[in-house]
Amino acid sequence: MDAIILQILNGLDKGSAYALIALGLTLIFGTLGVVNFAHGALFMIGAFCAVTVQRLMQLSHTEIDESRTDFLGNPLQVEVPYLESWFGPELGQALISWSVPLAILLAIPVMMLVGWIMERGLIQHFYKRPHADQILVTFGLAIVLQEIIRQFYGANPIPTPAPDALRGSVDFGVWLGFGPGVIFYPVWRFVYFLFSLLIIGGVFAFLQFTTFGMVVRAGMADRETVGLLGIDIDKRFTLMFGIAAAVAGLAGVMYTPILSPNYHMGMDFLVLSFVVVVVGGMGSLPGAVLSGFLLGIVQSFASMNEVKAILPGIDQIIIYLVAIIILLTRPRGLLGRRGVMEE
Amino acid sequence: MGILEVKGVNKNFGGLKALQDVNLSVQEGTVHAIIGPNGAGKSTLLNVLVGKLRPDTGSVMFDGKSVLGRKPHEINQMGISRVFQTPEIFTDLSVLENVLIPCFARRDGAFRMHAFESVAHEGTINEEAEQILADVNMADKRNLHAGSLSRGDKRRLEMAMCLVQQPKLLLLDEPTAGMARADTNNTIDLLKEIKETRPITMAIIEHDMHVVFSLAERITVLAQGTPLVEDTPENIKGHPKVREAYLGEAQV
Amino acid sequence: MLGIGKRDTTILLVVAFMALAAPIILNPFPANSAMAQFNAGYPDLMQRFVIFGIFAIGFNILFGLTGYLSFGHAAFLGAGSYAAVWMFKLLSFNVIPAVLLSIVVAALFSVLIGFISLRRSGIYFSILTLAFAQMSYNLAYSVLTPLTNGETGLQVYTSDPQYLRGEGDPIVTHLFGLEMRAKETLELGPWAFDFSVGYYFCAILMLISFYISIRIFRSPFGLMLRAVKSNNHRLSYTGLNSRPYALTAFIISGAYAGLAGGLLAAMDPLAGAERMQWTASGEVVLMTILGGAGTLIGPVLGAGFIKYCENIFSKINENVLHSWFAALPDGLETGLVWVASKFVGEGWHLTLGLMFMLVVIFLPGGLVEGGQRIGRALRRRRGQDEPGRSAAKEPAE
Amino acid sequence: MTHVEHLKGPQPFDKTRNMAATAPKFLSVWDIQAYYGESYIVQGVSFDIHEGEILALLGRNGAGKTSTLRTIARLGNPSLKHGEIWLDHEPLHKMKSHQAAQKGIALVPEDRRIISGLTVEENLKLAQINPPIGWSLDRIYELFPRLGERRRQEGVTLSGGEQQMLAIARALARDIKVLLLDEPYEGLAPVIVQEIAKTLELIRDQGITTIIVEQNAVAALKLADRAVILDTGQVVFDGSAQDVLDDEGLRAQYLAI
Amino acid sequence: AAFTNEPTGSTVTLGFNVPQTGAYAEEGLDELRAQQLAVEHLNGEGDGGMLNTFSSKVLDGTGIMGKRVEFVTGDTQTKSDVARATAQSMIQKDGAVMINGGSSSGVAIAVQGLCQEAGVIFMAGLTHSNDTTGKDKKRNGFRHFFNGYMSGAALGPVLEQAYGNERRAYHLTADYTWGWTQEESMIAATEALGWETVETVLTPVGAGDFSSYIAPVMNSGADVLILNHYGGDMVNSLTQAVQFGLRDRQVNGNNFEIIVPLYSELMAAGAGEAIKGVYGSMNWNWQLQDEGTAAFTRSFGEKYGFPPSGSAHTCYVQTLLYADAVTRAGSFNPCAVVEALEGFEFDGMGNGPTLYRAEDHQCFKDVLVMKGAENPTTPFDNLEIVEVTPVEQVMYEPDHPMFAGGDLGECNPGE
Ligand SMILES: Nc1ncnc2c1ncn2[C@@H]1O[C@H](COP(=O)(O)OP(=O)(O)OP(=O)(O)O)[C@@H](O)[C@H]1O
Ligand SMILES: Nc1ncnc2c1ncn2[C@@H]1O[C@H](COP(=O)(O)OP(=O)(O)OP(=O)(O)O)[C@@H](O)[C@H]1O
Ligand SMILES: [Mg+2]
Ligand SMILES: [Mg+2]
Repeated sequence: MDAIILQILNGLDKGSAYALIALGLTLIFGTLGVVNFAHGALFMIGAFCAVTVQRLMQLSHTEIDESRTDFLGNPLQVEVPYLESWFGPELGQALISWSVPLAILLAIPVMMLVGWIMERGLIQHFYKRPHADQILVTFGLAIVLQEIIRQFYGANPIPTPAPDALRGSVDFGVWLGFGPGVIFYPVWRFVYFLFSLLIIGGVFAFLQFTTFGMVVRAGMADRETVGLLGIDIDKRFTLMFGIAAAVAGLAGVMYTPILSPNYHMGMDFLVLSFVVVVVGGMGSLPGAVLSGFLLGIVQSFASMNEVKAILPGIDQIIIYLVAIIILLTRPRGLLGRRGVMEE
Repeated sequence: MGILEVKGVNKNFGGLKALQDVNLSVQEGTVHAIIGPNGAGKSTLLNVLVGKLRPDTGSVMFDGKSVLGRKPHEINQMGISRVFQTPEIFTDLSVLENVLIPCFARRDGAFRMHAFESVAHEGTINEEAEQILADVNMADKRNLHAGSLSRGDKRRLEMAMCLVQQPKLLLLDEPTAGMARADTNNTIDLLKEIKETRPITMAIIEHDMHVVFSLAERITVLAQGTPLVEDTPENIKGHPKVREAYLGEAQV
Repeated sequence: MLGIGKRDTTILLVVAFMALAAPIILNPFPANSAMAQFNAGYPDLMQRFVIFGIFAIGFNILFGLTGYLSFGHAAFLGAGSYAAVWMFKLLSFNVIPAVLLSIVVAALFSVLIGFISLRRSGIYFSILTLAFAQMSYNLAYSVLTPLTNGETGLQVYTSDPQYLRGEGDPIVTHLFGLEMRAKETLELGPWAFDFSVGYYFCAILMLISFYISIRIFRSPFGLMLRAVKSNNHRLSYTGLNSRPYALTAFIISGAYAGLAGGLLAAMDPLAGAERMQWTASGEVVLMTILGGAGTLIGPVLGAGFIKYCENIFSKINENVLHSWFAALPDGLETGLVWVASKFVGEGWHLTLGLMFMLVVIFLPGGLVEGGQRIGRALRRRRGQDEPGRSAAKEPAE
Repeated sequence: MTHVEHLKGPQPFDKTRNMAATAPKFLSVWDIQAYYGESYIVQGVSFDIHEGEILALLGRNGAGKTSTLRTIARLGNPSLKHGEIWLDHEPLHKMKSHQAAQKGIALVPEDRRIISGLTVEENLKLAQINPPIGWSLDRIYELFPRLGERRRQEGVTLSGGEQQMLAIARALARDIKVLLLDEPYEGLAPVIVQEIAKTLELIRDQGITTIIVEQNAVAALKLADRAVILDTGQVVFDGSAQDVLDDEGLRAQYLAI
Repeated sequence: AAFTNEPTGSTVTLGFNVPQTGAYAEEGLDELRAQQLAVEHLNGEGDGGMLNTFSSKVLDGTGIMGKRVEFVTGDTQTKSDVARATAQSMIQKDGAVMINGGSSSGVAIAVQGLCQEAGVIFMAGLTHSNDTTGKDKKRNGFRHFFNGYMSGAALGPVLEQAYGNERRAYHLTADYTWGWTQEESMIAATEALGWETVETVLTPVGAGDFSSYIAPVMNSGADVLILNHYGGDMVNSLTQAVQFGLRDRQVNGNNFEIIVPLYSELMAAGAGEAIKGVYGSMNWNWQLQDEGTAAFTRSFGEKYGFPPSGSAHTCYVQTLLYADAVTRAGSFNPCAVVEALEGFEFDGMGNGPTLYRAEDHQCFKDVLVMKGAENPTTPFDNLEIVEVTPVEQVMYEPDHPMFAGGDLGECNPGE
């Protein structure tokens, strides 16, 4: 029982990561109809916003410590973060440890800007081009973004821990009436789960309670006619793109304590996020979210030893297997709309 | 017994009764017009005939065989061709290629590899295609991209694609809508000529009464999903119910 | 000639000439000059050009003609490779059975995947194929290790049975005794040209594949495939069953991929799992689009372009750059090397990414369109421009 | 004026070139030239309309009628490479389609262009997102009760004629100055054609200027004040509608009726 | 020519085949730096590095046998296919006589096979799988790096001392060849101590989030988690295991512990704080006290500003060793080089006296057991050496079952 609850928890937070990435992708891919292979790169850039904030907060001056030597035998140069010298080592460190959540503040404007530049500078010329061209150009862009990040941050993963206060894990089982020490769960993963619910809710509310969503859907179906009705669809597409980029970026920022960011993390998530979106059904936000959670949970269960004992290696293919089964039984994924990217 | 026998067909869309107990019999070799107000269910009926929709109840027999449950391509291979209300053509191909495809479909059936023959070397098929383009006055446009045609031309092309198949039953859903008057007249002549030279049956939906009354031998009036009357053109013209529901003050 | 039109014959002859003369054309720089870095005329790379050319030609039959975008074609490439290596392990190093079996295995595999995936269209089809290929990859990488030798890759060991191996047979891949790796080097002054058996074997198969693809493009079958792409709906109301057409195209392109995979193994008898990974499937998609999907020669160009970047640009390190700019003043040299090093060597991906973007932005029809534009510009120079109102846009060749 | 001259900058609108009519002209189209890619389709079309007039734009298939309307509505394809379009002192030729629409242009396109994925009502609501807003939904449903009945149905599943009504209704949902109708009668039952003709008169009475493209030339001419006939992208006749109705030679030559 | 790519001019070309893109790019670039440094030293530039401490004295800074050393580089992308292609291009196009580098076993084995067929010498870079000098060994290939068995053998005593004999271990293992051999070696080593193996679970490569594999560890009764992961997988699984609070727990009255059998500096940097107090093994580390290490660390550090990594050391040493073997043999002929290297014993290259064993071409030398430092002062000393395990302790017979099945075959000089 406890093992099952643990796997559900794992599934939920894996799922929330998938759902969040798929949500951003579905805004661009399912709604604007652009096959955006650079979406993973947006996720990655978000993660590096967190790294950047961390680096900024760790900006240091060097002090020479004559008593110790470095690897070449020279006097050791100790880097002291300004924050530490201003607020004292204790408080300084504590502040620095909050860099990941603080990075949200940086990530929103940065990602909106990146989204804006990307859409205005590039994607807008590709709405009417074949999907194949979109793939080529966005894939090229993804490579370029990835290489730029690599130039600045190198190829090695960079540790970006959660704030001290949110680090460790809690004895979650006690709340559920299990004995102590049975179900431990990291605090940060709860935070991530709640955060993604918040974002998903926000995006839904925005698209549901305003006409924005309808206009964008209409614009995708027929840009020309929407223009004839006096609507500047370009602006809305740009905004939509910005939101999608921000969602992707925030997903990236908050994921960094779980997965140390590296420059190719976007590519690693790319295929998976497309699978999630398509299984959810093209053009459906609830579909993307549902499929994210579904695949997350299914994957968690497939990784259980009991399951793997019966079907070795099942955890490696489960996502694809489930995707195939769903797509064969439901022609348009879970909640897909007719006619979106079916040609 | 007509070549096409529609019996007791019903079709609902959600709560909407698009077709209610439709019976229709089209005699071989005749031109049968189906007219009726917008939304009467005319196109829906044709959709049932070509296998695009499956009726909820009823039977549709063509040439003594049921068409229900067959795939659209099988129905076409039985000898039914259809011109759609909004032109359905191969927009990425050239005009000539658009008519070549139905030629091949007629000769080779629903599927054949033919991966090593050359289209250019198919003498008779090319001739046929050229001929039909000449018939619909589009020979000079044979190399254009079908997608860049004007709307009237697209309709003419689609007509050509259906005619070249020499179907037993030709279904025409507003074939001359959007066609210039001159071309409408040409089309009427063309259809008449085809009918004289070949054993073909036609079912035609039109709102242009000039076309209907020039061609039709029988007319069925459909209203709100049910046939209102079926009669000869002369009788329909004067039918008070038809005038009220459909023709209005139109000069026919 | 050969049952194809005049224009196609010309294209075929040009490709044949380029392929046969490749060892010379691709080695334009003297062997010891600074520019020799850009020479691509060594057997391994030339083999890759034509092999990936075959892969892309086949892919184009599916994607370029029917518009079905498969994201899983690497699975067939991998299956072909594994089949070929198994033939080497079990029978002998003769390439003929290996290549034949690789085609058959890949074709059978594609019947299975195609039959299921083609029940859906558009993006749903793409993801189905992707899912199958990724499953194949993951299984090949780990669980199926007895069959694939996992991460290390399937190779031939001296302990393998090789039941058909004759006494004097070479212990490398060969065609009835003619070693694939054998080569003749022609030295002309400072130039050196390698003519390798393996390359010509692949090149001839590529030309045959290319010829077949021309025939398919110009055949009624090819016309139907283009119709599938244009308006599937209309096709079925015209009495044609699009499913078997698409499936046949899928199988043909799967067989091409299998041939390519078999040849890869025949040139270098090792089959690694990553040949099946999505990146490999993506690569052939990129090759085809980059060159010009739906055109005859585009995919070959695209394949050559990407393989060239991968093999040549990645090898230009700072040392090489320094030697190029050595003549310049020191500060300038360092600066130039610094800038250039971002684009070559470890930075070659950046160049690749930029190239993708530039090509697709400025040449919407791919590299082929680039060629056409140059051709048109030249013709315009000669003052043969056609007059205004001619909407005649030639359907893609 | 040559192409090169045009590139020097926008030419001042020629105020001296005027029709004999008394009312000030409202919509002026001056020497517009538009291309689909490389093909030159609208080859220097000029005409003026006065406020509240109905103009019939006629011609054979492929004459360029649709292309002309699309150019006026400022759709990107065909692209306007030369010429000017003025609406009530506003330079439409410098605008994009949504700006032109906000200035009061409405186009009812030939293939109706009902937006898929949206219901009938959503299609109408879409038209009322940006000002100026015209008729209320209730008033529209009053005019087209059929649409009211089908308001929750997906727009594209409507029958051909119903779609046509929706397309016209969508234009009326906006407060427009100029209505461009591309083959509004196509696919409509005779009774409805009569209905719509009445509606158009109603629209005219409200002071809305209309350009109507129609294959049913007689019907269009009966409604119209003026007629312009196009052939291969050029104006071959510009005069009163009655003249065309009266002049058989003209009709035979350009309209084959 | 008598053998493949016989150098006829005044230069000789070496091929440095390392990952420059993908997950192991940093590792590859560090290898490249070391290789470049080795070439400098061979050509008599710089301070000579380990040439001064190397027990064999035939190298004199005039290149190799009087030929100036040049090199070409390639990007393996850590894919066997690509690595073979780049190696091919070095051999066919650039005339390389020796290929060196790489940072995964799959690639090493693939390229080793190629070099055997082509008739050039392969000096494997970072490859830790038993198979490289086990069932996939080749006469033309040599490995300086240690292997999974040696990791286990070296870690054993240290673990016994630190954690006792009554532990219960849970293995998470990367699901491919290296992972399996690593797991096998660790099980053998720990069970020899009396530890019990509770469970072994295979994890997909590149899984990213290991939470669903880590969670079941908590209630399995295990009190040690052994992560047979490498690279990004290790960084993630270790970080996440710590996040799950495993190390704060008490099981069976013991503190829960995590072990990472194979460490590298870059992985340690990637895992950050999570490595504190975690044991693992290493081939070499710049903190070693011998002369050779000091000399190499100095010349590397002065040139690049940071100390070299273990894989950099391997590639550096191998380049020198190759040059030395050629010089001693008096020929570039691969067969002569093989002969000179087989059974070669030397000192002064770090890790003390070293043997290149003739039977399997595996290098034998001291192995380091490392631990994540509690209070690192610089980014470079986040690992500390807890023990230098003497070579005798990690020695095994050439026909040890974990290495059985292979055959060196004949040396191949090529054409
Ligand atoms: N897929 C569908 N879902 C819901 N309702 C539909 C669907 N298809 C058609 N209808 C409705 O069924 C009725 C009949 O439509 P149909 O297209 O057959 O009319 P029609 O007689 O062809 O009219 P017109 O002359 O205007 O083309 C219409 O009211 C239409 O709205
Ligand atoms: N998208 C396009 N690309 C290229 N040429 C086009 C395109 N659309 C139309 N044309 C060409 O422009 C010309 C004018 O077309 P247009 O649609 O304006 O004619 P029209 O007068 O509206 O004809 P119809 O009465 O048939 O609708 C035609 O020759 C047509 O082939
Ligand atoms: Mg209809
Ligand atoms: Mg038109």
